[in-house]
Amino acid sequence: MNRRGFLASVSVVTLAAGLGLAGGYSARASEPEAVFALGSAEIGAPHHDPIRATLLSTVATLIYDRLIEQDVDQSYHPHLAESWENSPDGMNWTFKLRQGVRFHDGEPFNAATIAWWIPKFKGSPNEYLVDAVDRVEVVDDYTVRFVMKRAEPNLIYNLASSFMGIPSPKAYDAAGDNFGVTEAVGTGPFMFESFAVGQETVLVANEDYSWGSDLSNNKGAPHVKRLTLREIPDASTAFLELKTGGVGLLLGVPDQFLPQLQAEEMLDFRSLPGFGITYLAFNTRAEPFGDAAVRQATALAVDQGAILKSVFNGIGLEAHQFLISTLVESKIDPKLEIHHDLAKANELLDKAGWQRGDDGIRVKDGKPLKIKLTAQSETAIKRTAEIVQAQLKAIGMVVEIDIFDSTTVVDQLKKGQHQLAVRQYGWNNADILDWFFSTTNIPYPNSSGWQDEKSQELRNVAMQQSKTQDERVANFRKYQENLIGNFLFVPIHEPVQNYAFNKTMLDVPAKLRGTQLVQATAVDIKVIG
Amino acid sequence: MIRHRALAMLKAVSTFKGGISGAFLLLLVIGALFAPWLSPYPYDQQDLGIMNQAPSLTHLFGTDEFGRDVLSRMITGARTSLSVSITAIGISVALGLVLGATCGYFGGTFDRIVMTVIDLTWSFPEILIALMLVAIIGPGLEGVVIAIAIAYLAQFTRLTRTQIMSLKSETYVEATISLGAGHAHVLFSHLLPNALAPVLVAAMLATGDAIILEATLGFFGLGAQPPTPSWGAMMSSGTAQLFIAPWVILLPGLAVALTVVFINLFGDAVIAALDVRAKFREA
Amino acid sequence: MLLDLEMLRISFGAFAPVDQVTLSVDRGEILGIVGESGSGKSLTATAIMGLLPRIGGQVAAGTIRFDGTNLVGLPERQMRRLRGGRIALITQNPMTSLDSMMRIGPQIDQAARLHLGLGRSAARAKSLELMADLRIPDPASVYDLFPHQLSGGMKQRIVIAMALAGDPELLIADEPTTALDVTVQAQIVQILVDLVRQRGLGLILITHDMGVVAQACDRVAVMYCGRVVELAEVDALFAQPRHPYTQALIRCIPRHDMARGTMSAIPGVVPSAAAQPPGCRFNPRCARVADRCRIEIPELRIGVSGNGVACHVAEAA
Amino acid sequence: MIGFTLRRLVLLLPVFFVVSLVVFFIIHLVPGDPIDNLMRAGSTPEQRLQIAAKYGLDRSLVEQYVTWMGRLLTGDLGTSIIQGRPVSALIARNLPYSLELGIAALLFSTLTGIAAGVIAASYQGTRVDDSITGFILLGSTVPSFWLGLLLILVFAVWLGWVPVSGARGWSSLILPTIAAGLGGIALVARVTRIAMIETSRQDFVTLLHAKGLPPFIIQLRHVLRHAMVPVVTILSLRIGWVLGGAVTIEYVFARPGLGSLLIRALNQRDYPLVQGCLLMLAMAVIIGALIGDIVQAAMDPRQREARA
Repeated sequence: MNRRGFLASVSVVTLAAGLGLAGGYSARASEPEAVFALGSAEIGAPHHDPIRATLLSTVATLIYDRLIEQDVDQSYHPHLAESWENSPDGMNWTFKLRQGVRFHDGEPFNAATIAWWIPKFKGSPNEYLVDAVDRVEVVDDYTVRFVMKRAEPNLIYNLASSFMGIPSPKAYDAAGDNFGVTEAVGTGPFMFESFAVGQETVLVANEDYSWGSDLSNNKGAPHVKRLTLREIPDASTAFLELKTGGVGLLLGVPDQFLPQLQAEEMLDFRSLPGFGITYLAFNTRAEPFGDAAVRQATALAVDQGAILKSVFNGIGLEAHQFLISTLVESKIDPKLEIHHDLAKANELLDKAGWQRGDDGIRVKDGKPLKIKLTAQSETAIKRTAEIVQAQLKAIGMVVEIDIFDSTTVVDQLKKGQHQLAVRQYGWNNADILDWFFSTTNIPYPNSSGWQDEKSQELRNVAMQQSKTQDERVANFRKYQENLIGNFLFVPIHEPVQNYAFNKTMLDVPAKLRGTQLVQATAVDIKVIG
Repeated sequence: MIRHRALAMLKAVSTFKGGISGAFLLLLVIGALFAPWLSPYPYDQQDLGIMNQAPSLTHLFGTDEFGRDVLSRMITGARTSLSVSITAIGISVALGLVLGATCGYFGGTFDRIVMTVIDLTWSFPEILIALMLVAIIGPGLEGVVIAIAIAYLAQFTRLTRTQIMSLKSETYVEATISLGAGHAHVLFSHLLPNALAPVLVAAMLATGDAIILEATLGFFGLGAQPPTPSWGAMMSSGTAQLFIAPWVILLPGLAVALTVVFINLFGDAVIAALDVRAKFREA
Repeated sequence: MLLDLEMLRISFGAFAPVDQVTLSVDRGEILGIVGESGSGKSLTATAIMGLLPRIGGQVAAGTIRFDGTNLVGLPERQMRRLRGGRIALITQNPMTSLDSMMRIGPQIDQAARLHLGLGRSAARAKSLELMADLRIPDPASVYDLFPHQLSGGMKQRIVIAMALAGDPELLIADEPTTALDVTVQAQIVQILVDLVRQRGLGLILITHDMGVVAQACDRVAVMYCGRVVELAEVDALFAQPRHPYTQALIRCIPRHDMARGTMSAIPGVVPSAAAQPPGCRFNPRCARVADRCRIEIPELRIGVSGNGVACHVAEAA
Repeated sequence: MIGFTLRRLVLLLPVFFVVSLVVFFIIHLVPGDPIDNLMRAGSTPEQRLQIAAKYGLDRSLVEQYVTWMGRLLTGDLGTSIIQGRPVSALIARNLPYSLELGIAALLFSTLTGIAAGVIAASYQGTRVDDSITGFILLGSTVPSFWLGLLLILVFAVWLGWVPVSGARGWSSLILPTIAAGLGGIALVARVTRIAMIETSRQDFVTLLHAKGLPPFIIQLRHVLRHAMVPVVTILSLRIGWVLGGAVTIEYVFARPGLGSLLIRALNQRDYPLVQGCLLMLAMAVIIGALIGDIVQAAMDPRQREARA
């Protein structure tokens, strides 16, 4: 090949790439349009197929509807299921389905859809969500019954998960592996137009939509007629896009950016209660944390208030127990909650035989009180680690920080190579206690290595012997009270979810509904001008 | 030979460019060495009452997100950034000299295999090699040092090899061998000392690149473990306050840029003084 | 006179490696410049070509008159019109004198197209003709070859063709045969001599080979350490060399009547530009050195014959 | 020429084998495994085993390698564990963005670098040379993520000339191109400048001047052509960088690309995807070097003939 030919082919490639990209972005001027940026946790979703997905973005909640919606107060609301009923023994769930619902491809939504849908989870990574369902019976066109393998009061929670968006059976079976990539068909308020993985998804309004849930004011077609959801990994870049009007709304803003947001006149933000807790995890099998007194002293040395103020700029809540505050299970005996008490922490260590040396570092049996704090390289977590490091210095504990990527952190926890770790979880259900502290989950996710008969007995009751929701609540409270009394973790912070938007471009309802800013609020957002 | 090189250094410093850059680098090294005494505050002293404050008389470079003194952190950061890059390049040069000399001197299959691998890594983006290696070795400065050392190994191996190959063909080497000298003796006493000058100049310039690479790894949250500051780590955590405390990110960035510029200028001055053919960059 | 150099002084910063050079060449005449390397012969040629600034030097004093025009201080634009046109250069090493990445033909064409304003095909025709004149076999196919495909002697003929392409009046050949085999050397020198005779060119032939001088030149300038030490008709020079350096040079020519292994050489080395001895620069090596030679620099005195010598001893004789 | 290319291709086979070994095993040296990233609160240990079995992760590494290699020979790079899509499809989706930015940055740094190198060489040793060299040096000493943020601040936020981020059309390509290409300018300019200066010292250039050719013609038509040989070598060795080196740029400018794909896969220990990306890059690097050799040979008539 000669040089000229080489250069020519290079420029053709460049040109083609440029044109291809430009072509995909021809805007229709007259319609109200909006651009949202996905939150950092949602970035990199490879497709929008809720059944096969391990990572789903907000996009899925816009294309698909769920049977049941969950509100900000964790209450459940009908959507494609108009009503539901659980038999007293918990072994049968009956759902009445909404009528007149159609998929984007014109196919009707009915009982047959559900009978096709539930078995599709077999072998998928989301199988566990409907694991307790033995089979689905079609009672009539708009009534289905789930016959259970075991009682599962938590099924209703699972059905409100974003993985429970219902795709069109016809389109799903026809598209095969391409479903969620080149096409995605649901009954939701937005229809799929295009998707560039790692970059953006373009959606258009479903003008036939008339079955909005009662979480939305607008039950009909969404006000935004064309919605682009972009993926911007760097928070600074996303913020700059918002500032310059390239993006109208950020679905997720790190707390560190809020002061900068507040300084901008045309920007505003909304918050929703958080989805998880930032906490310190102990490894009870690694000294010195085998000793409950050391764990307790560590817990009392952490000043949640100071962390809230500096790391999280005062946004969110201090956490004093393990569950998010909107869960009723979180209301435990206040005396058991963990609060900052430096004096008592020092006293506990004195009693446990850890004597302060001249340099202020405690020593016992000739060994200094020196520990490793494992954390992952995400800003808030890293900063929490840094401030915890400074706070633990006050009780004579020397902390060395080890920052790893998230997978390596998990690997360390699994191998029990950690002593203390800054962790964060996102889960709005009390069964997270089982996940992190059940003996059956040693070594991971129960990386605390906690093995205790009493604790496990309370866990079994809560997980397997709760027939009703009320029973379940009471059982989980007792379970957490046992765990917190053993000082297996130090709750630190309950983040809120922040959504920032440009108020010269978008009108966002003052009060958000749902557990996250997803479909329920998206259909109510209006474009200004 | 040694005297010649010391003379060259003197000559380099005596030029304008060489003088200015030499003085800056000397100051920097002194600052890094005596960081604990020169810092106005302990680098890890948090004061949540004065977070993100703009530069002032009490805090010349302002404070960061924990109310720590940015100047103190930058001085200590210089220590981290310099020691990481110098150590890494030192290891890289040492390995590269041995590998390159062996390949260049003996040639053959061994040479071909090593050079294939070396060429491959040379064309691979350093940042990807470094990220991969840090993932394997683990975070912390050791990981970063080893990653940078390996990322730059190819350059020094290649350079040494080329030097040795061209020196080998010179007549005095044949003469030495004909006098009955062993390979090791020829290689280490005659060839390597002569090949050293360009490699050392290249090493100096690579130290600049290594500082940037360290900063970039710091941007991905790898490297210095908190509260130890490095310029890269400071820039990385500074991105979150880009608008309310821009000095936290701007000043370390400037420090990196200036240092690398001066290293390059000094390197150029040394090249000119040593009269090493500046060609080595192509090798 | 076609070219007249008077009291030429070339300087590089503080150094003046060439000084007080006076010589001339006429149409149809071959002037040889001889001397060891470092004597300033090539610098003098570079100065005539106006290429000194390229290597960081300049003419500090004196004049270079070409056909009546003083080239010193001539604007670069006008100098460029002469260069390759009326004055052409043939360089030392044919191996490196051609652009290895360009075909032979176009390299010859360049000067004709630039200075004679010929079109592509006219220039080609002229080049082919020149190549034939220079006894290059099969010019048409050589025209399309690359330099590496030719032998050294052939390449030197191409270099000569390149020089002739602009129809020059003055040709400067800087050691044109040094890099070539002995047999080829004689051929090339003969080609040059024939050119001068046939076309009436002026030729400055720079060489360190007295044999070449004897074969080709009409007049000779002997240079040592940047100065002309003797200027003479070629016959006079060989018959009666006056400067001790010239005498030594002539003694060094190998002759077949000499016994093997008795080739003589001038004792000592050429002093570097930075370490010139006071007085006559040849004095440390001179067999007939006098006290005056160590103090006073002798000047070149040219007599009515056009011959001259710069030597206290020779003048006194 | 064709023979030369073929010989080089045959030589690639053992290299390919070594590369495949390195690429396959290196990711297994990284602690952690992909399955943990698939597990969410509620999934059971049995599911863990199922997933491991599904991707063959329960077998020995050697067995896994053999399977992988077998599939590879049929052109199958496997399926991403985390993303559940064919690796080749994921690479194909990200490649255009990498190529777009990589080629733009390469053109930018090459053209600017050559121009700067030529000018600097032509004014060698003067103030022009010093300021060009200095300016380029300054540009190459700034970490690219930092430069990227700065460029966004100035040109997108304050001046509003170009979009902040994204990969939509040519206007969003400008800043990333500059941020990614600036470092390369210094390299290209340096090599060009030195090669130009070295070439200018050769006899044939003196002779060109002696022909009375205007200096800029000599520089551009003759000297530059010779100086391009080392520049082409340098560029051909940067192919890997073109495809995967812009990770930080991709991150800051929210662009998809091979680098980002690889890093994300690495963080999630998505073995097949990491292996696929690395293999892709390695092959691109090898082929890049090969193309460089061929182009270089094509440029130099001596080599062209010797290798014909």
